[in-house]
Amino acid sequence: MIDKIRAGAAAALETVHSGASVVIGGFGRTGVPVDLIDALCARDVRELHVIANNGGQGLPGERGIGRLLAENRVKKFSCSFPVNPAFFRRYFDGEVEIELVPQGTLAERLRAGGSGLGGFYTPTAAGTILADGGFVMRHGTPEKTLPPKEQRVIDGRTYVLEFPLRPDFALVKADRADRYGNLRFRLGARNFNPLAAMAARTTVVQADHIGSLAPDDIHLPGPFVDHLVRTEPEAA
Amino acid sequence: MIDKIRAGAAAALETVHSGASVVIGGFGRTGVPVDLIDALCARDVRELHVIANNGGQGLPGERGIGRLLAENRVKKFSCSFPVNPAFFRRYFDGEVEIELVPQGTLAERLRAGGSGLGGFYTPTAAGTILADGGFVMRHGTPEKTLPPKEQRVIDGRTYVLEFPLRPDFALVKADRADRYGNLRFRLGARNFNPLAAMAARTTVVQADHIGSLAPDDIHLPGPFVDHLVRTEPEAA
Amino acid sequence: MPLLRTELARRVAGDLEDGWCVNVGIGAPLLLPGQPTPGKEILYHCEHGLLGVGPPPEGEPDPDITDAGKNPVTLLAGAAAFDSSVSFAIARGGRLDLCVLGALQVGEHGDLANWLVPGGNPGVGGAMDLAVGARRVWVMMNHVDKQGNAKLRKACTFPLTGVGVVDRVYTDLAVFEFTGGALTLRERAPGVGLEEIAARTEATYTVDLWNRGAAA
Amino acid sequence: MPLLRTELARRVAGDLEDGWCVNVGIGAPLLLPGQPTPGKEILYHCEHGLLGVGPPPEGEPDPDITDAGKNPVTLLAGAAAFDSSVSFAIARGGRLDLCVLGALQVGEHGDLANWLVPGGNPGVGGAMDLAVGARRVWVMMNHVDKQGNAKLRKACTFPLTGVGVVDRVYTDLAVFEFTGGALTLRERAPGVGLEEIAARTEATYTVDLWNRGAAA
Repeated sequence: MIDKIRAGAAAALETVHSGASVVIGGFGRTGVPVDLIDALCARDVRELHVIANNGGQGLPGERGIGRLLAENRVKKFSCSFPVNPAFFRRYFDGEVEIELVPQGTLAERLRAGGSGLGGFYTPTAAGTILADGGFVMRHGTPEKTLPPKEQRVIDGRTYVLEFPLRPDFALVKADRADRYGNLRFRLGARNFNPLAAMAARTTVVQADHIGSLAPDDIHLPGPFVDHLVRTEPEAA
Repeated sequence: MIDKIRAGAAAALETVHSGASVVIGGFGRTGVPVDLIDALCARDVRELHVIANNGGQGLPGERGIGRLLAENRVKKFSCSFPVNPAFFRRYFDGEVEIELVPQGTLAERLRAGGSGLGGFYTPTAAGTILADGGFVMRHGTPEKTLPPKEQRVIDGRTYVLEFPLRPDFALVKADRADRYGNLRFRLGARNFNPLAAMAARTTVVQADHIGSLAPDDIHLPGPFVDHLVRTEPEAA
Repeated sequence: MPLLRTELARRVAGDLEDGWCVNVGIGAPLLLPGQPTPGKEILYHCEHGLLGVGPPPEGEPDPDITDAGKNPVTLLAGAAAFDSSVSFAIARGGRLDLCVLGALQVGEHGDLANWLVPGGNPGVGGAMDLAVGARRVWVMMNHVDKQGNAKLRKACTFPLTGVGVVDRVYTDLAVFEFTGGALTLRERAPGVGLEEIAARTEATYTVDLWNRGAAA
Repeated sequence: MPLLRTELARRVAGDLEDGWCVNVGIGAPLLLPGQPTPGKEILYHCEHGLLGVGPPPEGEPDPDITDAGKNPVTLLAGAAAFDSSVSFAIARGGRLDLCVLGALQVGEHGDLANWLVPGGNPGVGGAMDLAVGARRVWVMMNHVDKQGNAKLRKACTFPLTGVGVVDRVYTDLAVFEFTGGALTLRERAPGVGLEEIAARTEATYTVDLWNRGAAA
């Protein structure tokens, strides 16, 4: 029998190790798997390569990706919009690395990883320091800058070669799931979540509801999901 | 006001011209926009480059892609499984061209075209005559064979470079649509339909039902759709 | 008088065409879905995966319905939700009639710089994808920066978002259009003189004002 | 006695593991979803975009529920529908535990030829994607072709589907396994002698039969 439902987030995340790459769904505060992140922060996991669109706000007591950054668990952050004052301080101090990726390229690199593709050509970023090189990924001595990316003219237009992302783990938030791991998301909370699930070698999902789903109501089929936990009810 | 609903298939297809490239959804007989194909066959349109997974069965009175092939309207067929006896005869006689594309590569080339990408690397077909060249696309004198495709080793694995498909028109079958062109498909009838809609410059859809759709029930958003007609009721 | 932020949003909204699918970037463009567009149905697209976004909610906000700036908004008739890869397929695939972005600088050949002040905090979001993908790119910005420097420049000195991508620039002082890669002044804000615009613009441009009676 | 087609399907089904996601190609593998697998839940995947496919329907068929061979099937608990690009993302992305394909020829280092007899009608379908993407590829075929020629060969003479992709071969006479690129005979059909297998096999192989008492 197929049953991907685990007893709790701690059990579902027990193989996540320091140094792992972890992609996390969400856009701003929408669709972020905060329970899974809390469970991850309960373990001694550090030096993560986190892949996520946003970096949280850097507020005291913040949940989500901002908590991972605040607790200094991230050595490299691949993202489009890292905006988090505390993390930026560590970036300018040369303690952490930022791989800045245009948002559509980030989405497509995750999808390519999940689809077994070797890379793709996108027109995005051509003629900018995110393609021609020069963006400072890590400050300090020596400074690390983004190397120029391979470019190619196809049908008269310049495209940039981008490679897939294939992280060790994905943390994903769904609205509804069944025991097969089939997922359905809710409105703007879908965003990067299905792509994160596709890309990772091991995908852990928190779902607000667990039940059955009609075949055409499923946004992401179960083979992309490994472990599933029910979202913790909000504390009163 | 946005209203993509047209009075009938003839009106929706009036700009399709001889020599056009047309991608058609469906897998076997499932999800094929037969009403749109009938309406296309009512016009004097020839020398088409048709892109579709299957070629129909070649039976008398057959609807669907088989009808386009039977009426000799296709000069080039890009497909994964052309199986149609009448069309094969014309292929071996050197009258028509077959671009044989692995099914997953066909799906991905359509998606890449619809996504504004310049190309992608896939492991599919590496080491075969569909990548190394040699497949006979057109018999006769001179014979036309598929040229070798560009290949590249990425992380130790060989990938084949494939380019996007961006046909002039798409014919698509949906289960339900709203006036904005938002679409929902039914079970196995989804197959290539959303990808065809994404890829084409002008997308024409036949839908069994026209009504409203909740945002999370939509399988393909309206910006990929140009014209929409209601499916003809089956003749008694 | 320079236009206020909401006056500028109303001005831009006036030029939208019925049926357009329009992405709005963070900053001032996020005011657009709140502007009335009588007789015109506009589909606003949010880069993370929503289409058909409307004004901020009057009641309790839904945390799953936000705009690109993470502010609560509403969904209108025809709204659709999808993942971020489909959202950027819409953008890169040429299915956006228009994208309206804020800018730090615009070069006189249509280059756009809107994501990084050198030495400042980096954050690019979806701007680079939108700039290359949308059929039209309009910039909505203050004519000068907080230090009074011209933002319409001969060349951008800040890192670029896209090369030659801008079609129009709406500022608090004027409307400019790029035609064939050259910049043309098309409109002055009420009470703003040609001299004031010239004094606050570094880019070279010609003056060929729209006839207000004709279609803009 | 060589196995009948349904006996071969039952034999293959016996080796499936609980929870596997299994793609079945056209031809004999399409019999698999109709085989009972007591105590095991198998999710059958159809390349055009269905998962959770079951046996043919007893009543009226649904034209939107078909297998890769376009035959009517049913949907079981946990079934999901998706487009063909997602379907092949599952395949290429390594999320299929197994793919079972028919074959024209299999080479002694695991090459597969299953889509074109030279001079015949071409049609590749999803075989090339499945062959490179699935975690395991099992072939299910008659041991010899209609002319009596060995299909397990030193090298394929027909155009390849994939290079070194096959993990096991189930025929009406025997089961073979590739380990480290070399072919091993693992099982004989009931009443089939080693000599008969040897006479009908061109490929070089070693004999190291599974112990029937142990796990296969």
